[in-house]
Amino acid sequence: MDNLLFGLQTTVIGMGIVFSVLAILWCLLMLVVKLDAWAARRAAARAVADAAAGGLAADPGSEAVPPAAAGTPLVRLVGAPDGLDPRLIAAITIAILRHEETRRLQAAPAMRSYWPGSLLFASRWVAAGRTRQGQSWRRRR
Amino acid sequence: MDNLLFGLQTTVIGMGIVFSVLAILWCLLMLVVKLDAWAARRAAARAVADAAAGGLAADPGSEAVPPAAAGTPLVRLVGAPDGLDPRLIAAITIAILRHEETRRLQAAPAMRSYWPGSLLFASRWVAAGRTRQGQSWRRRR
Amino acid sequence: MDNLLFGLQTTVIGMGIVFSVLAILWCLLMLVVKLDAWAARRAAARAVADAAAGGLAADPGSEAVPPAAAGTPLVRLVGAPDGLDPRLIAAITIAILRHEETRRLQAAPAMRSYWPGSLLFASRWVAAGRTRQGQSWRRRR
Amino acid sequence: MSQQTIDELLKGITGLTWQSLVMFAVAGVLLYLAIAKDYEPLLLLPIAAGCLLANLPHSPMIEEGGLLKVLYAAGIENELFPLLIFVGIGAMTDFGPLLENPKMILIGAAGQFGIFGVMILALLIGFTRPEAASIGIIGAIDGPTSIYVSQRLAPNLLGPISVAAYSYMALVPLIMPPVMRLLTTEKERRIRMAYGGGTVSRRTRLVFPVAVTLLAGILVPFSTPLVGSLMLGNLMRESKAVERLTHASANEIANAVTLFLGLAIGSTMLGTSFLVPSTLAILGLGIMAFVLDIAAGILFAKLINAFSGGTFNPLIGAAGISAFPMAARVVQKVAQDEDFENFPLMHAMGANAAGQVASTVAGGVILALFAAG
Amino acid sequence: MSQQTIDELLKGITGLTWQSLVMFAVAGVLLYLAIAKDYEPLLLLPIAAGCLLANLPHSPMIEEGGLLKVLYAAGIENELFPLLIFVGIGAMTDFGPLLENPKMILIGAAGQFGIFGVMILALLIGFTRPEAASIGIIGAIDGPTSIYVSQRLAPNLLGPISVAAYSYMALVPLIMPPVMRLLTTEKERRIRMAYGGGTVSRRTRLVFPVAVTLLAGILVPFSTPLVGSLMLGNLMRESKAVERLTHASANEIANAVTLFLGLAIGSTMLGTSFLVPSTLAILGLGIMAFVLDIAAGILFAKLINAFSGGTFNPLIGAAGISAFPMAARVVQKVAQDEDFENFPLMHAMGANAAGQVASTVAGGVILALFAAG
Amino acid sequence: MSQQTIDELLKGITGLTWQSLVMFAVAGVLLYLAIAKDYEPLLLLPIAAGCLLANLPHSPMIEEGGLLKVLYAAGIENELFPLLIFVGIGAMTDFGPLLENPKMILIGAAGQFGIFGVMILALLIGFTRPEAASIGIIGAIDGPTSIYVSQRLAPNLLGPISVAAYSYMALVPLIMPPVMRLLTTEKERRIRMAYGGGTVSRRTRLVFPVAVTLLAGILVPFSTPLVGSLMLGNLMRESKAVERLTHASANEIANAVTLFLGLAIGSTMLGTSFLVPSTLAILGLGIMAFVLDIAAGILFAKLINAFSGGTFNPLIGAAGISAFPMAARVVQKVAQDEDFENFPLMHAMGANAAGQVASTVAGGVILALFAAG
Ligand code: NA
Ligand code: NA
Ligand code: NA
Repeated sequence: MDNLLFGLQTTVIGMGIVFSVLAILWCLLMLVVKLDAWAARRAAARAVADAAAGGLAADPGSEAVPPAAAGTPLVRLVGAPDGLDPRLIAAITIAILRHEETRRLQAAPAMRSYWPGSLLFASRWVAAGRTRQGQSWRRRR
Repeated sequence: MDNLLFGLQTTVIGMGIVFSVLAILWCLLMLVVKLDAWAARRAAARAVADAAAGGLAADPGSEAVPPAAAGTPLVRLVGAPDGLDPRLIAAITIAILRHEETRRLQAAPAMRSYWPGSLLFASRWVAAGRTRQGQSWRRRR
Repeated sequence: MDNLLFGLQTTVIGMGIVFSVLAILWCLLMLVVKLDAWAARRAAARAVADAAAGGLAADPGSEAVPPAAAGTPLVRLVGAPDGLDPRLIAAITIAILRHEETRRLQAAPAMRSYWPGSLLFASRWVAAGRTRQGQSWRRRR
Repeated sequence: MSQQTIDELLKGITGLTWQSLVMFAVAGVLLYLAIAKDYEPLLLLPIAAGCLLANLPHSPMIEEGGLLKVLYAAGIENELFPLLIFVGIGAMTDFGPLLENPKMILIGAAGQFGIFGVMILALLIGFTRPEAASIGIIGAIDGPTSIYVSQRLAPNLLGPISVAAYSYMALVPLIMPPVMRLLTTEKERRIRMAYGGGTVSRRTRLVFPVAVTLLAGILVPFSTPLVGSLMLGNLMRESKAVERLTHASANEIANAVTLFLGLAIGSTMLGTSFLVPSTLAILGLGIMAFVLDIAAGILFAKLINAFSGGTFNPLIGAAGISAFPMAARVVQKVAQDEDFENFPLMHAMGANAAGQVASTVAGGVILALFAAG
Repeated sequence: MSQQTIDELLKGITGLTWQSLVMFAVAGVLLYLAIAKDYEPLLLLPIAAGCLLANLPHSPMIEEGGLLKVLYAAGIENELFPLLIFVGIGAMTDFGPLLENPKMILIGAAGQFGIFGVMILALLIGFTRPEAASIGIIGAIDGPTSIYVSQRLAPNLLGPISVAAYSYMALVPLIMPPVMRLLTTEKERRIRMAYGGGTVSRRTRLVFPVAVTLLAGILVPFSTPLVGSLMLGNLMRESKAVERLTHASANEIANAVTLFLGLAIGSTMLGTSFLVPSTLAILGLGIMAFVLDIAAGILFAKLINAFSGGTFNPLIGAAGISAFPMAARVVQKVAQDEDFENFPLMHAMGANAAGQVASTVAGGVILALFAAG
Repeated sequence: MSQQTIDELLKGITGLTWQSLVMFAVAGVLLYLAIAKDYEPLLLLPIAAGCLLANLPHSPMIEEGGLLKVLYAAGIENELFPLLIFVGIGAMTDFGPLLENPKMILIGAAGQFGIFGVMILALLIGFTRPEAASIGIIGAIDGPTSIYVSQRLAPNLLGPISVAAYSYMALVPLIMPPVMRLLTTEKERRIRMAYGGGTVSRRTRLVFPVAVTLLAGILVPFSTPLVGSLMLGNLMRESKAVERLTHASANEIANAVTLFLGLAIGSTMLGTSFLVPSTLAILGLGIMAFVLDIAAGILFAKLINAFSGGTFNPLIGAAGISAFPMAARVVQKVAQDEDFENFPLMHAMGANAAGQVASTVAGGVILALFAAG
């Protein structure tokens, strides 16, 4: 009987705590999601304002560079050359972002994302250096 | 002298035990091999019987689905459509087995052969779900 | 004051030791580099001598097999067939060295560079053996 | 040759007991489930091997300095292994479906009821309080949590509890559907749920593991190791800045630890202590914990459905039990059996991820309640 | 429910102190640096996680038998982790540029001056001798050396010293250029250096690690573990006969150890002991050590330049500080800012590799001087 | 500067002894064999490195808490490392050739005679009984078995015994052929053996590791760790259900353990205890063990040949010595030298696998006989 009482009490308290913790977490997540939406809206608004202020030359009718989602760095075309096809600008933008990503993964270690001495890091620099030196060391046979 | 005696005695006992253990293992292995052969024969016999009983439509002259070796699940064509080319049936059978094997390796985790959350597991289901949702989350740039 | 003195003294001794150790290392490295150059020269000289003694048939004007750098085993054409094009000899030489390297990486384990039972080791031998046996064991389905 | 030497040579045969023979059979059954049936082979095979090696007569592997003893001391006694596995699970888990649907999180709480329900039953049968809590934790339906909690509260029951937890988890696809069909009407199972819009931002994905760790760690300190390990793995995963570590946690470390964990768990299944009535009771209570979890999850989902005007499929509730990610798949399958066009998988995945988090929190709560009592 | 149980349940909230809150913020900053800024994420992220988990109220992870405690005992107390990381670094380092240019080795010696300079400053501020030496070792600009030495001489300062070492190392691309520009003229920075001829023979590559180990081990026995581990890795690499071991050292082992090392280091950053004035002093002295190292390297290079008749670019000296291989890249970048066609990288790599070796020797010297004193 | 500090600084040079110099030379020879000659580099290189690091004057690496000491305590003292290597070997070994030809198993038994023969010789020379047994175990021609047994019976001889075992194993292609040619006639070497039919079923492959473990574990409990580890690896391999674990055992775990094992073994080769007459005796007895093994295997095979009417090639007997899988290749080579069309490899592989199993059983038998005596 004592055990049953203890068990029931424990169950109420235990399930209560579990529900409470997760409920607080729920509120917290809702808050973060709200913040996200707000940040995204603000970033979009600011982008439009900046574009207006900076005199974005790209045809305003084109959707080549739409307001990006939260967290996506916005590409701002400040004083872009007049004659360029917006689609071309879009393609170039994507190519540049792509290249940056690749560079980050391969060469990031200006901040040493990779281990010292890692080939991933050294390849391009060392390749250039070795070429200049005009000599490479030979693999063992 | 004492040491020599001890050494010889130990040698006799030691080599005796080694030989005994391996001899027993030999008998055991022979038994298993015998069992295997018997199981293979029985499976083959039963397959033939089943085929006869179930009215295997495939041309009996064709060897498309020969009695399999022990351990190989036998494909039984119960009530197969009359007009089908036995070679076609064989090809389909192989394709299905192949697919099952692939599915096992990729998706086995109905029984969680892979770790919870593993991409190997989730890919196909999640891909479908994401597609329906029409949204995917973006990689970091 | 006492601390400052201690610190200065420690600095002098410490930097002194660091410099000394690295200076000795420097001398040592210079010595090794010298030895290397000497060994390379000697190997080259001996190669030329051997070639003269052994009657190297390859056209002396051709540079197909130049004196190799230190550590590179020199290919000596002892009694090479007269009519062969030196460039052909060079090509064959490279092919053989290449093959040796491959063999080393794949099959080295005459000296067990690979783990016992490693597929890397067994593949070719076992493949041959299995083929002779005309039977292979089946993967699980 | 002295009598002593002869005794020494024969001690293997004379040391055989009926218990060892039965345990060989148990190991055989586990091997069969693992190899032939593909039921959680990554853990059941090492457990079976550990069980077999420990039950050999006078096995040197469980003596002081023996391999299994060493592994047990290195990773079970100090809970290193279950926590490292949690890091690996975190590194492999995508909490996206939960973050898109935060309300799913309460479903995960409901799916822990079996822990407490079975604890009461175990108390009534006569187990001590720590033992009852350890048996209840089978209802967390999460291997590492079960091992962590029972190692702390009742190490003597670690063997049967782990075996029950992993075996039943492997059987989830067989246990869930009947319970789900019994507690829901066909109409309920046919409810289609809309997908909201929100993509989850990178910021949210990074805040989530940190927030969960802080929250659970402050409110339930005992849950810090479980929640913290899981969320450490997830933080590494979502940071996308330490791919080397994420990969190592989810692969090299997880693989080695899984093998060692299984062997060490198996070595606790010694015939003399395993073949007792309480083991049978634990196996029975374990399956009850599963059923209670599923039922509580579904009933809670029905409640939500009532409040939301019939737009919430109660089957989703069953995914709140943890057993990530299998439970979500079973929900999808059962829903599809009624209506092939229905696709509640992503909602179920959200509830399932919530169940994973809730399980670790519940583990901490159990420890807090029983360390004090 | 007894008062005791209620206290137990609330102890997480009542256990929160201002120190824990501040440490959460510190962990947040480290996470930001690691994830958003990509500053040494492989170590800063685990350190931040360890810091956060250790500072949660009543964290079971730093109690006896807790995960962080276990990791600390398993690899920091006995210096296993830093040495294994050194094996991995050795397995990844190509000493070729140094071997082609042996005279660069003395530059590495000059780049260790900061160790001693800062030690004097720390003594003057009032740190004890072993503490001052440990703070000085931040000037080795080499993570594992700092951890190894400070764990031996002043384990109480291990947390702040490691954090300073790794944070500043991440900031090398920001710290170096101003110092370099201040101490060199534009003309000096424009000096182009010729590349000598010599390929490095396989024999030299094999003799190097063995010779360094013997030499340092005999002359400075205390440096044996640091130098020996680094050179063991390099010997395996250059032998080309044990690819499996080289690969394992540089990958599987290094990854697992990095994660565990970071967590264990982070767990030493307990609010009550970390949030003291000496931590601030250490952070300040640490950056001074960096600046002194760079300055000493450049001045020594200027000396060489004077003797060699203006053919030695003094920027190379800055690469002697260790921080391998980042420092060499920064040298290249600064040189290229003046003259885009200049390419001193390979010379800088040589000096950089020399700095790596010199750092470990200096670590041993510090231990020898302060173990006796 | 006090005299004490000066002594401290010079202790490396003053601590050099002739023994350390000789041990450096020994390490150099081992490195030469490993790197230039490719003789078992995976073990000889780490052993040589461990030897060098341990023999440096006042090496901190073998003091309490030093890296080599820690590795020794972590994996040699408790036999963790050799057993984990056995799991890896099991995961890589295909026992198919033996299962197709079960009668080969007795050849493996014959190939263990050298263990006992050399034990008698060692007893006569004056070694104690446990020492003699440990020296005899070199005749198991299996590294982990030698380490496991000698660590149990005579840890003081671990260094020379391991070095002898691995060095001679590397020399098997040089040691075997002369003995084989001496003991067989050309006619015998030309015998061609037919290949039977039987494919091996999956069931047999799964039953084999379990049966061997049960059998050896019950009949010779002392062999449980050795046989059990080997067969655990093989069971994982043949189950094809736990590829992750099989792969981890055969790669990540095996690589890390091999490195650590080699270093720890090398660290036992301290000049003062290694450079004694008994080491020379052990090296001499070790090669004798190899020769006796080979001879016994061949003579037993000749017996079989006599009974089978000249259809059994006696060379196959030489493969029963273990040294898996090298011995089988040498047999093939010697047979082919006589008759290029002869292909006894698969038979030899069967005998070789049997030798591997028999070696572990013999190791257990030796432990049983000498633990009691
Ligand atoms: Na659960
Ligand atoms: Na430095
Ligand atoms: Na043997």
